[in-house]
Parts: sequence; structure tokens; C-alpha cells
Amino acid sequence: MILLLALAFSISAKDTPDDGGGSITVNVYNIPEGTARIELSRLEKGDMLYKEAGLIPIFKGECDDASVVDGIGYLYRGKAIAKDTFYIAEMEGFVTSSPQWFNKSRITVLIFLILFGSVVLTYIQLAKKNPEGLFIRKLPALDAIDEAVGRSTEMGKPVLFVPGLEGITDAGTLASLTILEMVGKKVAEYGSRVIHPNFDPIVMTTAQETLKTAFAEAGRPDAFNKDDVFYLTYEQFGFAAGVDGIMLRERPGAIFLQGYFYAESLILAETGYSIGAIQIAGTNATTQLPFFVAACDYVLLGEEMFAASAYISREPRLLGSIKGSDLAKVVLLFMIGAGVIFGTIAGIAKQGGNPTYMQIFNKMLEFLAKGAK
Amino acid sequence: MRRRLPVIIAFGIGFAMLIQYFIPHPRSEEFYNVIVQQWFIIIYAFMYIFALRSFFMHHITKVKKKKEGYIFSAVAMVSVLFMLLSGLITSRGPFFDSLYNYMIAPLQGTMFSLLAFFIASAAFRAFRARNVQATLLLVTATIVMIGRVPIGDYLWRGMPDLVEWIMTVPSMAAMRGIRIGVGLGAVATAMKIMLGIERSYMGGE
Amino acid sequence: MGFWQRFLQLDRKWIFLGIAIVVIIPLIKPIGLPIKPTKPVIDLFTYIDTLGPESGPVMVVTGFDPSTMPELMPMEQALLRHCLTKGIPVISFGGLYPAYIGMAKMAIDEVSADFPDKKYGEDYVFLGFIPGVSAVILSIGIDIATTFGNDYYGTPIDSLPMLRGVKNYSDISLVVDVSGTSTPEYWLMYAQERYGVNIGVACTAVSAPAYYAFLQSGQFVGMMGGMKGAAEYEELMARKGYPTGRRNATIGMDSQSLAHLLIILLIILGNAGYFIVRRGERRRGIIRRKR
Amino acid sequence: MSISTSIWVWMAALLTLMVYSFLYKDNPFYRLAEHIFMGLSLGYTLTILWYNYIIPRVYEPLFLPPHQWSLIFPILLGIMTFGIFSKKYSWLIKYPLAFYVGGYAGLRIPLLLQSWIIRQVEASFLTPDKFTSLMSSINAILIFAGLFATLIYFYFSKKREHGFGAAAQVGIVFIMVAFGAAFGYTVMARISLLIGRMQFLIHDWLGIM
Repeated sequence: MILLLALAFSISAKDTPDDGGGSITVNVYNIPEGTARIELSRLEKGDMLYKEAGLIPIFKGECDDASVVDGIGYLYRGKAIAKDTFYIAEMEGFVTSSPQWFNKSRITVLIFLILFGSVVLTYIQLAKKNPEGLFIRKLPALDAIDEAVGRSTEMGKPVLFVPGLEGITDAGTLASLTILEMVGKKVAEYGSRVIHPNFDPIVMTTAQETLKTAFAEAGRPDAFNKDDVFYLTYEQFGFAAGVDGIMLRERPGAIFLQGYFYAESLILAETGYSIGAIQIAGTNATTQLPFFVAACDYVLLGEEMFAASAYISREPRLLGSIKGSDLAKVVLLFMIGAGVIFGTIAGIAKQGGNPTYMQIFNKMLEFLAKGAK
Repeated sequence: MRRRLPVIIAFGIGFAMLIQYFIPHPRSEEFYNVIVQQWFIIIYAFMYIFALRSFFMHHITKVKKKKEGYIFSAVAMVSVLFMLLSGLITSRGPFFDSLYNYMIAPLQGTMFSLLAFFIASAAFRAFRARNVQATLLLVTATIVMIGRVPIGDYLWRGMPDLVEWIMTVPSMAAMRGIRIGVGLGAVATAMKIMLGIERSYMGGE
Repeated sequence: MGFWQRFLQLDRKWIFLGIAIVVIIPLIKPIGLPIKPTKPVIDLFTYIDTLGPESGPVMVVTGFDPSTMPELMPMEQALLRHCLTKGIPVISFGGLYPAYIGMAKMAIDEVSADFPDKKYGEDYVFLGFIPGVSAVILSIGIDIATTFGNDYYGTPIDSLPMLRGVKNYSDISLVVDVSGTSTPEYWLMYAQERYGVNIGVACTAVSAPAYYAFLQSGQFVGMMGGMKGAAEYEELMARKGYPTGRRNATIGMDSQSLAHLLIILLIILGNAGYFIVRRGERRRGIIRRKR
Repeated sequence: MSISTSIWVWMAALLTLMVYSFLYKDNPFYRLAEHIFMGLSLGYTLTILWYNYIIPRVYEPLFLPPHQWSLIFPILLGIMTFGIFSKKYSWLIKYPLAFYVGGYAGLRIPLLLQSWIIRQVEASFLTPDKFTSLMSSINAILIFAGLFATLIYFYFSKKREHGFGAAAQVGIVFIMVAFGAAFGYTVMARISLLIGRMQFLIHDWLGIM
């Protein structure tokens, strides 16, 4: 075997950027043909001998040596072993590793965080000053709610409102309480009853308050019966069986399934359909949405539930995040659209022999994917 | 002052955990580990004691007042203590593992498998192609269900590829849009909590 | 129209009975519906089939608990059986989280019972759980002996004859992650990207679509998705005349197929009745105000 | 026909049958099984909490040398949750709650932004290498259109008229296909679990087949 100092095969090392220190990135260049393995060895400042330091994957030509100590100088040597010969690459200056105080690869997240944060906050301030000023389109579901409660009271049947299985801190439960307020007002106007079985005691007491104010605002404070809002049980399928019993006994004309549901959603929706009631569901539990869409007359899909409660309550905090998210969606769509158009032009230009656009486009993509590591 | 201090705490620790993400320095790594692996877990453990208390209070009152189904409450409480003691005494020995493998695991699996029955009955009694949306959903579901079993390959050779296309093109596109929407909502909510705008989790204003 | 109305109000208990029968019968008397292996499973099977007693060991990583056992246990057992039949040295790794060790032990015990001639320590090895998740994957790349110290039964790694020449990933011919969670992505990031070792994946039907992208880009050598993937692997084993033991996945597949067909039938019948009843009502002037 | 002789297998089989009795109707056997399940799983979680968290993270660092006295502060904060037991000091629980919920909110913001938003946007970029074949170009354009229409569907700041309404209609088509696929997979997963339970009863318990 002849020791051939290949000029082409070279090695370089630098402190790994954007890390907590203790790591040096080693790169090898123009790896000779037919190389089977590249062995890496390291010399610590003050030592005499190179020690073995693992392998460099051939297909990447780069690896991070994470077993170094900050502040100590190191020299690296790469040995590319081909079928019968091997090539050596060495470095001149020592390299030391050090930690960084800011991770430059996560700038994209920081920029988006600052932009989106300020947008949401400004909308909340705007909403505080003038709640009616911020436009949110009227969701068709709100008309369906009017129609359902109307038909149910025409037939002299009560309305059933099931709030889901989550506690008061769940976004879906909070939205369901706002929708309950609107349903409560409608029911009070029509002089009918709303039955509200509960899985969580705190949600129950809040629902009683909500309905009491709703009936009062509709001018019928006496019509509200506190016992219509009651605690049923805390067992998942026991709750479903209990609510089924109420459906079969009370035969409500309209059923609302609003909140965060689990696997029991199916039992509720099925029995509700079998007694011929109009069912309006709404949930932020994406796993249950397919079943509700198949079994109910109307479904508020995830975000639509929050938009509906923002529309009803005009509550500044809710309006702020809905409007903020909407603006962010527009910005994202423009970004993706512009990226796609630029990407296709760069692709065509590249075919036409002018790769510069392509490099710019890859740079942009790389900037976005930075934080991925 | 009593009302403002919790909001300041929430902002302080929230902001610290936020900027920690951008600082790779070992000091920030240590801060992250101490907070997440000690402070959060200790508070979580104490809150668990609080949840435990309401669990036992609920069942004890039911037993004391001989309310309907109080025997089951007694059974639930005995089960908690039985599992806890067997875990502590045998320090998670084979008896404790058997309790998990032959009681908890089968019960959990059976509970989840109940849904197979409910889906079947809802399929017949409630899943209606009442509008374009529900029809699209039921047709796609049928294709996926057929494509994912061997019979699908024999009905039509291209069936598995069709299912794969449904999963990697239309379904992925919609899931990506839904995920962006849900993500934006979740970030907005987390920001409101950190900045003290959203305080409902602390039990009302 | 009375029949259809009564038909639609069929008590749900009959439907429950229907599902139970459709699932139970094939388990007692398997029908043996034909199974046609697909490309991802064939790729995984052929890659392992090309290995032999002299090639580097295959590492089977357990990553599931009782809730995903019906889909994933048959996969792990098929992989272990395939390696032991071909004499390929196999390392069963008990997993990146403590919850999986019970499943790993159950799999290796049941399969090794069918191979009395294979000796522990020479033909197969069982490594226990080590905390650290991604740190564990990385340190296997440096040195297996220092990472684990000793195997599940407490015997030191370097006293196991099979692992004598095996230092790290460069000596391992394939890692197959049998997982119900997203751990295959960790193996791609920390094992393949960093050390270039080949990775195969065996996952639940739900997470299979997410891994198609990695399959097409060649990062995964092959993939078994859901109980259908396991049944296909068992079919490939049988076609090569390898002993398959009780083909749990294939038997399960019969029940799965019949259950799916029943549910599709129920949807069609339910909707047929619905439209007939509605047309009847419309003709008799009782128009339910339906959007 | 070799019925299992292990008391454990019989226990698991009985509990399985008790849960399935709910399919007939909600009955005492089902409620007994459910309460056993609730109690055992709560006890199991407490044991795991004790061995994997409280002992290695709280007890040992505090009471064994080298004593980490700084742990006193999180423990004090934790003790404040007991304030809820008395009407007078119920406001005390606000502090640990604020620390925990506020801290996690701050921690989740960059992670959510990275994986739920930036990663999805980056993946939606149509790089020329996606246009290798005719089929992959059509797919790439379809994916882009689907994403576009889905986001329009969940856009609430504009009335749904003419062009805007049409885009929302296209959006709901993609969403319903995605829900149909999710529906199919959920059915498959639940039936696999049912098969697993039935195999246990028939094979492991009754020993048939």
C-alpha cells in the first residue's frame, strides 16, 4: 500500500455553530473514487499521537465530534480507505469549540413569533375599543340554531344541550358555554325548556349562571328552572348511557352536542338521530369530527366553533385571536403562493441553463427549514 | 396586589421558557432541565394529590349517604389502594406487572374496542348521505376501508394505490390546512395565557 | 312503507351480534382469504432474506404497548422468526421507554420456544430498556457494550459470543423499529443520518401514511403497515417455506376484512332505507323540511 | 380444547366479558368493571408518579447527600395548592397554577410555531424536483390547491360571495375526503383491537384453535 498524500482530498473543522459548545463540525472534500470508509482521528493540543474518533459518513462528508471539551485545541486527520490504497488529509491550525448565546438557526421562529404576536395583540386592543367594528362573517350554523330551536318548540318539545367531557379550561367547553347563552335566549323567547346534563361539576355551575342571565336578558327570568341543569356522572360511557336515557324519555326536538368529546360521541349522535331530533354538533376534537359529520344535521368544525362564539359574544380576547389568525392565514397563503411561482420560474430558468434563481430559491427554503435541526 | 402577582408569575416563567428556546448555551439548558424536570413535576405531583382528594371526597360522600351505586364507589377506592399498595410493597415486582398485564391492559383494550360495536350500529342507524359533504365522507371512508384489507386488492388491482393517493394528496393537503389553523389558534391562546390576558384557568376574574 | 321504517329502527343489539359473529368465526375456523404482498413489505422481507449467518446482526426494536399489540406483536414475532430460521444473528432491543419491555419479553419468549436448537447469546440476544431515548440511539452508534453494559438478564455484553465482533451500527446490517409512536423518525434522524445504518419500520395502520414520504425517498429500506402488513410478511414467509407458527395477523386479517365489509354493507343498507322512506314521504306530501 | 388454568387469564377474561355486557345494557357488572378499571389505573399512575418522579427527582436529591436545598422552593409552591381546602386561603392555589400553566404556555409557543406552522409551510413549497413526472406535478398542484382552499374555508373575516365562496366549496371537498380517510382508519384500528380481545378470549382463555 503506498501512502499517497492526495492534494484533492482535504479536511476542515470549525466550532459547531448555534450549539451549547462541546462539539466541532468536521468536513471532508473531494472524497477519492472507490472510498469504502473514512476514518477520523483527532490530536489534542499537547498530545503526541492521533487517537481514533469514529467514522465520517461517506454520503454526507460531514460529522459532528461531540466528545470535545470547550477551550482545548484539536487537530483532525481524515483517512479515506479505498480497495488497496488509502488517502490522508490533515489540517494546519488548531480548532476549539465554544457555546453560543443565540441560536441563529431559529431566527425564522422568532420573526414569525414577533409578527403574529403583535398582530393578535393589536386586534385585541381594537376589539376592546370597538367590538362591533371587527367584521366576522355570520356562520350558517347560527341560522341553523334558530331554526332548530324554533321547530323544537313548535312541536312542544324541549331542547337538549350536551357540553362534552372536558373541564372549564378547555377551549371547546368555553365556546360551548357561549353557544349555550344564545340557545338559552332563543329558548326563553319561545317559552320552552333547555335540559343540560353535565360531566364536570364546575362546568355545571357555570352553565347555570349562563342560562340564568340568558333567560333574564330575554325578559323571562322566572321561566328558568335550575333543576334542568344537573350533574349526571363522571364515567365516560355511563354519561353516554345516561344522556341516551334522557333522549328517549324527554324526546327533545333539537339536540346540541357542543364541546370536547371522546369515543362516546357516537352513542349520543346515533340515539339523537334515531328519535328524529335535529342535531347540531360542534367540537375541537378532530378525531370525532368525521363521526359527527356523518350522523348530525349540522357540524361546527374545530375553528368554526370558536368563530361562532366570537360572533355571538363579541368578546375582545376571542375576536383578537380569530382576526389575528385570519390575517396570518392570508400572509402564509401569499408566502406559499409567491414561493411556488418563484420556484417554478427558477426551475424553468435552470432548465434554460441559468441556475442563479435556483440558488436563491434554495437559500430561501434553507432559511425556512433552519430551525428544523 | 393579590390579583396582580399570579399574572406576573405566569408572565415571568412563561417568558423565560420562551426565550430559553433561542439560547443554546449550557446555562439555559440547565435552567430548562431544572424547571421542567423538577419544578413542573413537583407542582404536577401536588395537583395530582388535589385531584386525588376530590376523587376520594366524591366517593366517600356517595358511600356515606348510601347514594345509588355507592358499592361501586367503594370498589373504586379499594382498587386504588390495592394497586398502590401492591406497587409499593413489591416495589413494582411481578405481581404488580401481572395486575397491569392481566387487569388494566385487557380492561383498556376492551373499553376502546367497544367503539367497533358503536361504529357498526351508527353505520346502519345514523350515517346518512344527507348532503354532498356527508356523501363525500362516506364514499372516501368506504374506499379506504376496502383498500386496506386483502379483498380490496382482488376487487381492483389499483385499489391500494388509490388509497395511498387519497392519503398522500387530498387528505394531506386538507390536514396541512387544518393543522396550520389549529396551530395558529393554539399559539394565540398560549400567548394570551402568558401575557395574563386569558385568566379563566385561575378560576374566574 | 311500513317495512322500511321498521327495518331502519332495527335494535342496535342485532348489529352488535352481527359484528361479534363476523369477527369470531374466522378466529375459530380461518377462511384463509388470499393475501397479495405489496412492495413496501416485499422490500423489507427481501432485504432480510438476503442476509445470512455471517452478515451483521439485525436489531429488532420494540416500541408498542398492549393498546397497539394486536397490530404490532405479529410483526415483531414474524421478524424474529425470519431471522432465527435463516440463522441471522438477531438483537431484540426492549425499547426506548420502560412501558415496552413486557411486550419485548413476551415476543422473544414465544418465538424462541419454537426454536429449541437456537442458543441464547449465540443466535439471539435480548437487551433491556435504557433511559435517554435519542441519547441511547446516538450512543449505540459509538459503542453498544458501553451503552448497555449488560443484557436484560444481567450478563455482561462482551461475554455474549454473538456480540463479540459487533461494536456499533457499522457492524449492524439492519435496525427495524416496531413502533406505535413516532420513534421511527428518531431512528432516521439519530441513527441513519448520523451513522448511515439501514432502517426498516413496522408501524400501525394509522401512522403508515406519514412514513410513505421516507419510503419513497429511500430512507426506509421497507415498511410493514398495520395488521395487513404483518399478514403480508407472514404470507411471504409461508411462500418461502419458512415456519410461521400461528399466523395471528393472517387469521386476524380474515376477521378484519369481513368486519369492514359488514360495516360498508350497513352504511349502504341504512342509506337505501333512508332514501326509500324519504321518497315515500315526499310522494305522500309529508315533506320533512330537510336542507 | 385446553382451557387456560391460569387465574390471571381467567381474571382478564371475566373483566373483558363484564365490559362487553354494556352492549346488552348498562348493568351492575359493567359498572363494577368500570370502577375497578378507574381505581386500578389511578393507583397505577400514582405508583409510576412515585417511583419515576417523586423518588428520583424530589426525595433523593433533597434528603440524600449532596442535599439540593433549592428544591424547597418548588415544594413550597406545590404546598400552596392545599390552600383550596380552606375557603379563606383558596386564592393561594393561583400561584402554583400561574407558574405551571404560564410556564407551559411559554414553552409551547416556539414548539407549536415550529412544528405546526413553519414546518407545514416549508413542506408546502413546490420545489422543482417535485415536477419530475406528469403525475407528481399534478399531485403537487392538487396539494397546493387543497391547502389553499382549506385555509380559505377557515377564513372568517370576509363574506362568502362569488370567487371566495367557490374556493370555500373546494375546501370543504378536500376536508371531507380527509375526514373520510380518518373515519376509515379509526374503524380499522378499533376493529383490530376487537380482534385482539377476541383472540385472547378464544385462544388464550378457551384454548380453541
